[in-house]
Amino acid sequence: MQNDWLYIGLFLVVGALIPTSALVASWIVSPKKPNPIKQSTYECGMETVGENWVQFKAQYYIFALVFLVFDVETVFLFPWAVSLGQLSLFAVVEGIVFILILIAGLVYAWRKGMLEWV
Amino acid sequence: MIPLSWYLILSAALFSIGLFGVLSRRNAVAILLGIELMLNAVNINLVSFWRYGDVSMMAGQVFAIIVFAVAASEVAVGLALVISVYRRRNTVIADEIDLMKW
Amino acid sequence: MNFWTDPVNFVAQWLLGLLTGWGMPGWLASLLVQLIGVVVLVSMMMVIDIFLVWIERKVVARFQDRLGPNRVGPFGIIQPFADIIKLIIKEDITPNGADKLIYNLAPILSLMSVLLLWAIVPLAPVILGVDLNVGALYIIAAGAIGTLSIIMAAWASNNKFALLGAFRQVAVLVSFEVPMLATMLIPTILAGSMGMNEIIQSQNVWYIVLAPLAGLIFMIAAIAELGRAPFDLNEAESEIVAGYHIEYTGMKFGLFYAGELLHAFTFGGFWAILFLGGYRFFGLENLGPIVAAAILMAKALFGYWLIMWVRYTVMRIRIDHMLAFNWKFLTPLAFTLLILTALMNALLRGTSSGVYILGMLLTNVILGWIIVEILRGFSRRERERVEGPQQAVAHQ
Amino acid sequence: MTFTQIIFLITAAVILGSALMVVSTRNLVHAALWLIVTLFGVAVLYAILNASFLAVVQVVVYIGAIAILFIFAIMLTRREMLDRGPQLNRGWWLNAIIAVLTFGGLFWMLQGWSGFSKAAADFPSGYDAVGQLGKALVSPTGFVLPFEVASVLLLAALVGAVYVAFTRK
Repeated sequence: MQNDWLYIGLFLVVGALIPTSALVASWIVSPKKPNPIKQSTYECGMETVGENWVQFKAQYYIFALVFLVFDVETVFLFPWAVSLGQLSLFAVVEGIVFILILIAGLVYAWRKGMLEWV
Repeated sequence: MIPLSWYLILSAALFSIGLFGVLSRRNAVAILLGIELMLNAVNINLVSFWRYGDVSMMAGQVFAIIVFAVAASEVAVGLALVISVYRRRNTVIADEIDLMKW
Repeated sequence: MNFWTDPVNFVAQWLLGLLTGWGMPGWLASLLVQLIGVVVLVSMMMVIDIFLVWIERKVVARFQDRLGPNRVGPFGIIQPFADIIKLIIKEDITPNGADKLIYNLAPILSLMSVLLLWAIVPLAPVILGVDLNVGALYIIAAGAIGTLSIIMAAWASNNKFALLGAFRQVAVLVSFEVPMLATMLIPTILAGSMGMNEIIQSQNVWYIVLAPLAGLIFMIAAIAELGRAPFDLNEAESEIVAGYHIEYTGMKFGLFYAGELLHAFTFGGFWAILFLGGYRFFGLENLGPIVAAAILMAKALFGYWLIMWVRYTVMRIRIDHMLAFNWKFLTPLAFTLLILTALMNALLRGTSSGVYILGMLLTNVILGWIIVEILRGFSRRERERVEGPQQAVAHQ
Repeated sequence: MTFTQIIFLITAAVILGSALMVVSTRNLVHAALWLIVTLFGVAVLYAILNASFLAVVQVVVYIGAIAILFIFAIMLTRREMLDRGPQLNRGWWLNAIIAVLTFGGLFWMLQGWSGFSKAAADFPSGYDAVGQLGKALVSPTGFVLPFEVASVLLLAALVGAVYVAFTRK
């Protein structure tokens, strides 16, 4: 089992090295003539006003929040799904209750109008 | 192979670093970052006890999973509180959020 | 063991013998052999990636009644190489105020997250890569690194539009991850394993027959995960210029682009593995591992072609519609399907395979029918709300 | 020193170094990114411990969801993030002493324990950790109650967080 992860570790290293080598090759070959206009922030030709900070909608955060809860709960279902074939009907129902509690959260969010993009 | 002590020392060190972060940072979000470190230290302990004990007892892994759930809930509620406070008081510095002191 | 039935092991054994013959310690030799295998696989993916550029441009052109690249080489097949040379020799601009390290790290992570997926792809019964027993979750884990690279790219390039694009894109990515996870659970339930190879091995009947709705939802979620049309909010040119990689030029942009193309192809491949039987094709895979790998690649190309078809046919959806579509339609549907599949699986466990298949298929068909009815009622109400009741009647 | 031990030591160094950066760096986005490095290191530890499922879940949940939520929250409260003023409390050196004492205390306590330098036993043949975990999670003699309670906890967290963060003005 450990060898599996060793292989993935090698994949990680090689997968990082190949894009890096492409960047390095490009860095060696490409011209470097910076000037202030070229390096300015791209905003469709307008002067950049202020810094990189805009007031974001909290809605993005809400969706990330709902996602976090769903992500964690769905991940927990994977071991249940793997051993489902050897489980009794009672255990299957346990898992379904788990999913129903999850859906209750979705219904709550829906009823509160959080899933609307205001 | 690796003795159990290595994992325990590592997790103790990680826990202490997280504790330092929780106690010293002024920004409320940074305090939550410190709490995440501490929870991870706990998880390392749980998983290594599972591995070094009887592997047919799944208690270690199950509790690590429960800790994941706790961490997720803690982050969800904690950050929601921080954002709510930020909207009302316009600050996330923990010292300045002192309405409850009196 | 000969070359034809098991080429990878054959070459690996030969190399291992050669290296240990030179007096190398065993563990180092096997590590080196594994490393060579990884390098070969990753380079192969990069070569395929290069040709994907050509395929994509050719196919788009055909969809839009054009010719596509046809000047450089026969059928323009050398075109992507010309593109790469152009990308490499272009000047690389780092904008003012960029966070240099993160700015450079983001495109690397973006491509790496896609390449990592190929570690668990079983190309043939004997060419497994690594048969991880948590394969399905591994796909999501690699995707998490991709999401991270988007945020890093946008934040580091110090641009308002990039940050806006990234926020939108990440909101979409994380939202559609939920139905994707839920539909990945269905092949897991049917196969009783998360390992990719076991999922393929247990598909005596393709899961697209047992769970057609799950296949459909997975495909939709995959298209959204890829950030392609109709879910291409990150590139909404008229609104936010080009999304999170607006400040990237030259090879760094090229890495994002290559990552996106390879990601589409890879998801075509995973769709084929989870629902179309992977390398299996009516016993043809037994001819040899090379044939099996070719079957998988052909199926992955088919999935990729479907993704392209949708991309160049359907127009972009507004972000509120998209998120509503996910949270109010796709996610409840996916979970309902999951509950029904788990129940049917438990109830039909002892029966013959014919009854099992029929039961699963019927469940899907009935659920699909109910969904279509609900949608029809919903759209009728919406139409009445917008146009008034009389016109709505006239429409029918 | 074996190969696994070298990997462990490198991982441990990365975890501790990045954890130090999390608690000390001024820029909060950088702190969150360092936290991701730490979390990834912990995932590698789980892989070394042969807990494949937890390693993957660590990446999916922590890096894919929790870290993203942190970065979103940091950007939402960003006006305070312009690194003005001290990032640490005035008495931070006292806290550092407390942290070091905690570590020392834990170390001293663990050292006296008999199982401290135990070695891991091999897995029994045909051992399937994920399947075992699934059975343990839903069997009535196992952990079915914590499993269901976890889902109720997450539901409560969702409701609470939504209620707190989502107030229409």
